[in-house]
Amino acid sequence: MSSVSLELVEQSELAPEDGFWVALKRDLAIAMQNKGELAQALAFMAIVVSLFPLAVGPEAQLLKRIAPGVVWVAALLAALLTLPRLFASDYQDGTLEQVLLSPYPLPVLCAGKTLAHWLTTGLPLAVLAPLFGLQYGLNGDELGVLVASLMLGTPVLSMLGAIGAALTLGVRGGSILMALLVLPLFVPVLIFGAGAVEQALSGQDTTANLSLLGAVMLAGAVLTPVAIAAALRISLD
Amino acid sequence: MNLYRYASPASFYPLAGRLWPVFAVIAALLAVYGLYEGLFVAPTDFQQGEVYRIVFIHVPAAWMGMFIYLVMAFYGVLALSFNTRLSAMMMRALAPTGMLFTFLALWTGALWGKPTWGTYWIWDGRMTSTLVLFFLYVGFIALTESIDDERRADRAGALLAIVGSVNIPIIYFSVTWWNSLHQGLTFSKSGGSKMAPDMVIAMVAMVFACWAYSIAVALVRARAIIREREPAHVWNGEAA
Amino acid sequence: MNWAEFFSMGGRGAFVWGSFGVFALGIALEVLLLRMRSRRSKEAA
Amino acid sequence: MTTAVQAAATGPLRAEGLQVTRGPRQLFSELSFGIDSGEILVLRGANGTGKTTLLRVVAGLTQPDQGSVQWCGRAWGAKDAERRSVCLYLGHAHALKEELSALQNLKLALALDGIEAGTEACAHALDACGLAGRHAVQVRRLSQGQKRRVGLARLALSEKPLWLLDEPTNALDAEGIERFSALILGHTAKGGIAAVATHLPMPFQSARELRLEGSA
Repeated sequence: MSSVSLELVEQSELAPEDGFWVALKRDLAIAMQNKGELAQALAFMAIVVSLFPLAVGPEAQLLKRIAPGVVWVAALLAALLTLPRLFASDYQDGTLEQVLLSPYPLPVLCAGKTLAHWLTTGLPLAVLAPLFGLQYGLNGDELGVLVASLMLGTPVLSMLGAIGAALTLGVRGGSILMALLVLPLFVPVLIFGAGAVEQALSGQDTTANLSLLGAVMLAGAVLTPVAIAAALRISLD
Repeated sequence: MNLYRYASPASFYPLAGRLWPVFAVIAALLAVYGLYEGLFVAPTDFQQGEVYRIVFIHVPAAWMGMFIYLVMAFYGVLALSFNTRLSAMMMRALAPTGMLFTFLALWTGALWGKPTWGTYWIWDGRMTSTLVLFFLYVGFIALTESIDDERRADRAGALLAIVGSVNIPIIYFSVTWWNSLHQGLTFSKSGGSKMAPDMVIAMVAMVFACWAYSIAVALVRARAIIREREPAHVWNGEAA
Repeated sequence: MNWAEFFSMGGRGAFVWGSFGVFALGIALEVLLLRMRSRRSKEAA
Repeated sequence: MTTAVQAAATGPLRAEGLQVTRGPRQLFSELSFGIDSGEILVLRGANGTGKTTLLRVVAGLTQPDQGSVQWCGRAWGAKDAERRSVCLYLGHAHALKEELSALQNLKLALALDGIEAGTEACAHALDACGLAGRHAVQVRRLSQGQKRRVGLARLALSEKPLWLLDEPTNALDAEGIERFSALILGHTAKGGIAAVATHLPMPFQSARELRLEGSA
């Protein structure tokens, strides 16, 4: 059997975790090119949060009570809106296939892409949340718990959302369908996240909720990349 | 290298054809017996009077809704790991029935809640989890119906069912945790211990009636799926 | 066996029969839709 | 059904009994072929006869219903890492990010392949493919032909032995096709293998053909 004279490329044994940084840098470089989308997610959240006082009235006591729920649901919807950006443009221009064909393990690449998505959506939302909190009369440490809960919770929105985004690639009516798939999965994050802030309002200890949120995030960080990779392989079959 | 050679649609089709009437008859008999026990024989509840009899369809429906979703996830694992078409067809055959039972659990729960606790909708752990489970079903059916390519639809549905089933315990825990934070009032609907023997008999009969019914419907729907997907010679052999 | 009393279900008849009725309706609807789907899939071949 | 070319060559790449169905249609079944090292196999056939699907099956993107793809005698599994370090698949789409420059795209593509290509190496490759002076411009402003040439630059820098190319020459002008021909012949001269799906005439002669009729 004639052997391949071009000896099989012994790629310097590829360190799988390098794939994480390759995917992360790639997506951040792409995201830097369209900062507009980043600002849109923040603007969307600001608008949604500002709508509620118009709907329920400016009465301070009431606004403070509903603040956790409003800010958290707005963050959820903002994250949902940015999820298509994870794979849709790569799917259209054919680069997603190249990601699937990379020698790096696909789950590691998916983890990198998901982190890049969180850095450009979830993180800014969490960092700017105090602005929205002030609108609702939250004070110092309550805002601290709000930011902490969003920092722990929004990564899970990106992870679970990535599974939905991957499953609905190229499907007609994809974005509504994706929301239908992932919103039920967001319920625990919403409960623990908004619950933590609510406990802060009533002066109760918030470590239980925040630690549960952290546990869900860690579980997600370990399990979702495999599911995202499987979903991508199914969609691009 | 199909491990499940005998579980090919061609050999499953006639088998299902013979089996489903058996389960249908079992379901009908058990249902009649269960309803008779539940509506006529079981004593009146000293607290809730007659309206508690709704439990004989509410609890089986809720259990079936949950159980069928887990069976779908099980078939999903088979479909993805062994690439067998039949397990994907069974998974999709079960989904509508599971959704129906989950809806009926919500409906009967609401009609039971009104006279007993004064409101149609009770934000307690079980009912809220059942509502989220209903959305999981809607998501599954919406996803599998909107993907044209059958194979991708099956495998996408399988993955969603698996991810969903992993999340069910987390959702159930978080909702009951949330409920305990807010009202601290948990309703124990079917307090097993204080149920009179006749009540238990009625409940068990209705649960098995729902099982038999689900199996019969799933077999018939699986046969319909096979007819829709497989070329005619696969299923046209036996007398229609 | 007093049927009138039975159907009133201690005054809660609306709720009890509302539940059992919709349950039966749901099952009947599913069986009906399934028969239609079976017939359609047989003819379409 | 389809021509089953029992290729005598026992080269490193062998496909055995491949079958793919798309919905009711069976694209091909019992399809076997082999490509010898240093050889190019051209896949011909009308649109929709499964040329692209066959390339995707070899690359591992699409799972066949039946059959296997073997490399050096060992059958590739569904998620085989070796397959992804051996195959270079370029599909219809340009696989370029419109908002990035040609240089950035080339670097990202090679990084995904695990190749740390320096800027000058990439710049040199782009020049060699006739993109001198267009390195830093956003790909969105390049012409179709120029976008295809960025793909050629990727071929030039790739070290993968198995090329799977889908319509590599469309949108290329005569000069571009000339560069492509030089690249692919250089690849096979080093013992590399290529499978090219196209219905355009190919600028090289020494290639075997596999014609896909497609089902009735």
